[in-house]
Amino acid sequence: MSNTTIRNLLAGILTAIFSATLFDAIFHISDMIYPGVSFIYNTLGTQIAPNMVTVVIFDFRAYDTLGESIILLTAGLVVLLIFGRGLLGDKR
Amino acid sequence: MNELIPLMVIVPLMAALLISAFSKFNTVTKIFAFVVAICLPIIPLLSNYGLHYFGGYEPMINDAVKMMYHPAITYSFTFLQQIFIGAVGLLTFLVIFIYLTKYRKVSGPYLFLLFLGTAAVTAMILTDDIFHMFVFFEILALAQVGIVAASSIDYSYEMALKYMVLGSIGSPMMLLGIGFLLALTGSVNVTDIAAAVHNGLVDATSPVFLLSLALIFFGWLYASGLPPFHTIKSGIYSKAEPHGAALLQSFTVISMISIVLIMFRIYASLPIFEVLIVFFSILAMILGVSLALTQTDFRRMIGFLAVGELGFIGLGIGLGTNFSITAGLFQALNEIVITALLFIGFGAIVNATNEVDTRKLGGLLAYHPKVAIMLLIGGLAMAGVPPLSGFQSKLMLVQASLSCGFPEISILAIMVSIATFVVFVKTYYTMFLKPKPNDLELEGKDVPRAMIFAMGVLLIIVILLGIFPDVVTNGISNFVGGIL
Amino acid sequence: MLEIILCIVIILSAILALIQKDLLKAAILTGIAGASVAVLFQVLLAPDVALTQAIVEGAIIPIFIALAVKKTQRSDG
Amino acid sequence: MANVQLVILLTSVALVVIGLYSAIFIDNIIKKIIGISFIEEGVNLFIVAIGYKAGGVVPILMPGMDTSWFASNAAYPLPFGLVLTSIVIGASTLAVMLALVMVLYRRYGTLSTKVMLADTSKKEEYDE
Repeated sequence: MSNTTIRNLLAGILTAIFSATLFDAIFHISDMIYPGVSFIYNTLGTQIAPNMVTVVIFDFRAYDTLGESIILLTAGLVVLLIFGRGLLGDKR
Repeated sequence: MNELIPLMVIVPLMAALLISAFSKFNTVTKIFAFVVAICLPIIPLLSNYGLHYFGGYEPMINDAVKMMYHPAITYSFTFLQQIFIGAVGLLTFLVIFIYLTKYRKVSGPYLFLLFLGTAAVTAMILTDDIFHMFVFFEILALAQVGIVAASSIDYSYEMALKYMVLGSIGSPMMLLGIGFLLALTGSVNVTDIAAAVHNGLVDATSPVFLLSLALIFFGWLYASGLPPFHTIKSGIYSKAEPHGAALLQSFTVISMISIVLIMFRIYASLPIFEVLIVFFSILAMILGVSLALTQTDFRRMIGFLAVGELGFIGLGIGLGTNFSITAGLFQALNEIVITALLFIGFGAIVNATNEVDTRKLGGLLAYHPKVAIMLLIGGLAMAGVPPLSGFQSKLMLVQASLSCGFPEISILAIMVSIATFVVFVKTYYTMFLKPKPNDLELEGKDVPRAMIFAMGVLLIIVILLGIFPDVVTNGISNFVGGIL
Repeated sequence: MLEIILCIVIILSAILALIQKDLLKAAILTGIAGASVAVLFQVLLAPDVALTQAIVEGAIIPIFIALAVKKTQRSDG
Repeated sequence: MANVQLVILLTSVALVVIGLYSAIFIDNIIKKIIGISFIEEGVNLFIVAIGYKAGGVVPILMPGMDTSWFASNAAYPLPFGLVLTSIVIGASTLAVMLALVMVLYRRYGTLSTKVMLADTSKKEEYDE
């Protein structure tokens, strides 16, 4: 039992340190934000379609959107698999 | 033929979709899966090196800061990508071949997941875009969980859920790190981020930049199964079908090197980065081997040994010189081949005896001599015995750590190699050489031919790489010279 | 002012969802947090993301969790 | 008037911390999963807050807007596009986890992680 107590204590300390670091970083980051390539999207995208977000997800980064839809499909298939459809061949 | 670069991802992806849609027609599915699987290692061999910009958006100059920007997702294909995609493609072909000959009725979702995993790792190593890598990393995680859950081995669901819960903590952390990088540099393209860091646009000592390193590093530890995730990673290998495990470990190795190369290009200027990698790699080496010593389930044993071997890769990359990174990447290639050989070989034993406990096995040499000899060579290659391929990469690693001025690390690496050898020989002795226990039934059970064939192919690669390592190392060395 | 109220609502409902004994209530509180985050996205000038978030985190995920709770057990924190 | 972006960034990190805490320390598996959904939500909120621009407009070109004025005043669209993808990813992984929980509940009759996800090697010895 004492083993789990020590482990919990260690995890607690690590989580506390991590959250403190995270909050500290947030105070710094709000004046370090740099638009970079997003600004280019706002300049270029107006020639393609009026909504910049759709320009990003369906033109510049359409391949990510393909990945997203594949994930949705995979999740559906894996859920079906977990409920017992299409488990491995002859074993069932 | 630069047009072939996106096809390396698209072909397995489309194959996966078509197979899952038409899995009712058994024979057609089998033939189709076989044909696509043969194409997988061939496409990277035919393709030319180069860059591919999706949507045709070439990089453009930003007038404000006079810097290049990549607006669209970029794939870069060099010798390194070619050799790793070729290796994983060949392995996928062998695994699918074993699977198709093992079961009379194929399972559509399982084939879908095998192809999907291959597509995901291919995209991960090709891409030059950190968010795109994250998307395919998530696809890979789901595919791994599916492969484990489909195996219907005892406790596979528990292992899948455990892996999933840890993964759902690890991958948002990685996304948070990507978010920090996006905030600092305004881009998710690795070349742009690296340029911004090297040109001083980002303050490399700021705590935010360090935190982004820590978060992505945490995601990397989860992806590659280094400590503290070593038990879960070896656990999912042991809960998958043996041929599935052979593929899963190659996924792990490739996701590990693709993430670590991206991190290397961004964070190489930070001294703490290399210290972190070397620390976790040494931890993985020691923990992997020492935990492997205590296992009685030989699949679990190989899993832990594989984690220990991952430490060698990390060590090579963490030392940070051209020679050591080449050695680490060469070790990664060797590990993919050798561990796959071991998993398939031990899988053949599981197939023939229905037993995974080493204490209940014995005397298998007389019944399965081919498997025994190939497994012995594979184990020796993993432990680093000349003239096999594991020896060449480990020798390079030891030389690299000596020339960097860390003799302690080279001594440690040699000791871990010896320990690997001891663990392997101990297991091998109890399984193959010790007299057969009385209650073990072995008569009339045969090893599938497909497994022997797959092991033979992998063995040829091991021996060829051991005799002619220059074929691979020269090309990798050129690649490493490009990113340093 | 709206965003500060929303932030307080989000954090409160997140904490309440985790100390709740009744898992169905926890699912509903998750939905409330998700919907409030969707409104925050609207405040942050991202209406497209807000729409997706409202559907996915505000409706689909609570329904999934409620379904899981219905198939397993309702109480126990 | 407080800085909107800073408040929202702090909220997002608070969500991440709450989720992380629950995912590590709470025993009930469904609550663990709820915590994980909070982590994902927090990360999404963080990335969207990066794209915010104080005093800016929604990145949709309305009729009659000047394009150069729009380019310098609209919020940044790249983070928004990324978040649209990551929301769906989060929901998919959540669905898979809940399905696994439903199946495992039938076997164990409890939602406690200590029982359900105990070290499998110990479990096998116990069975023998």
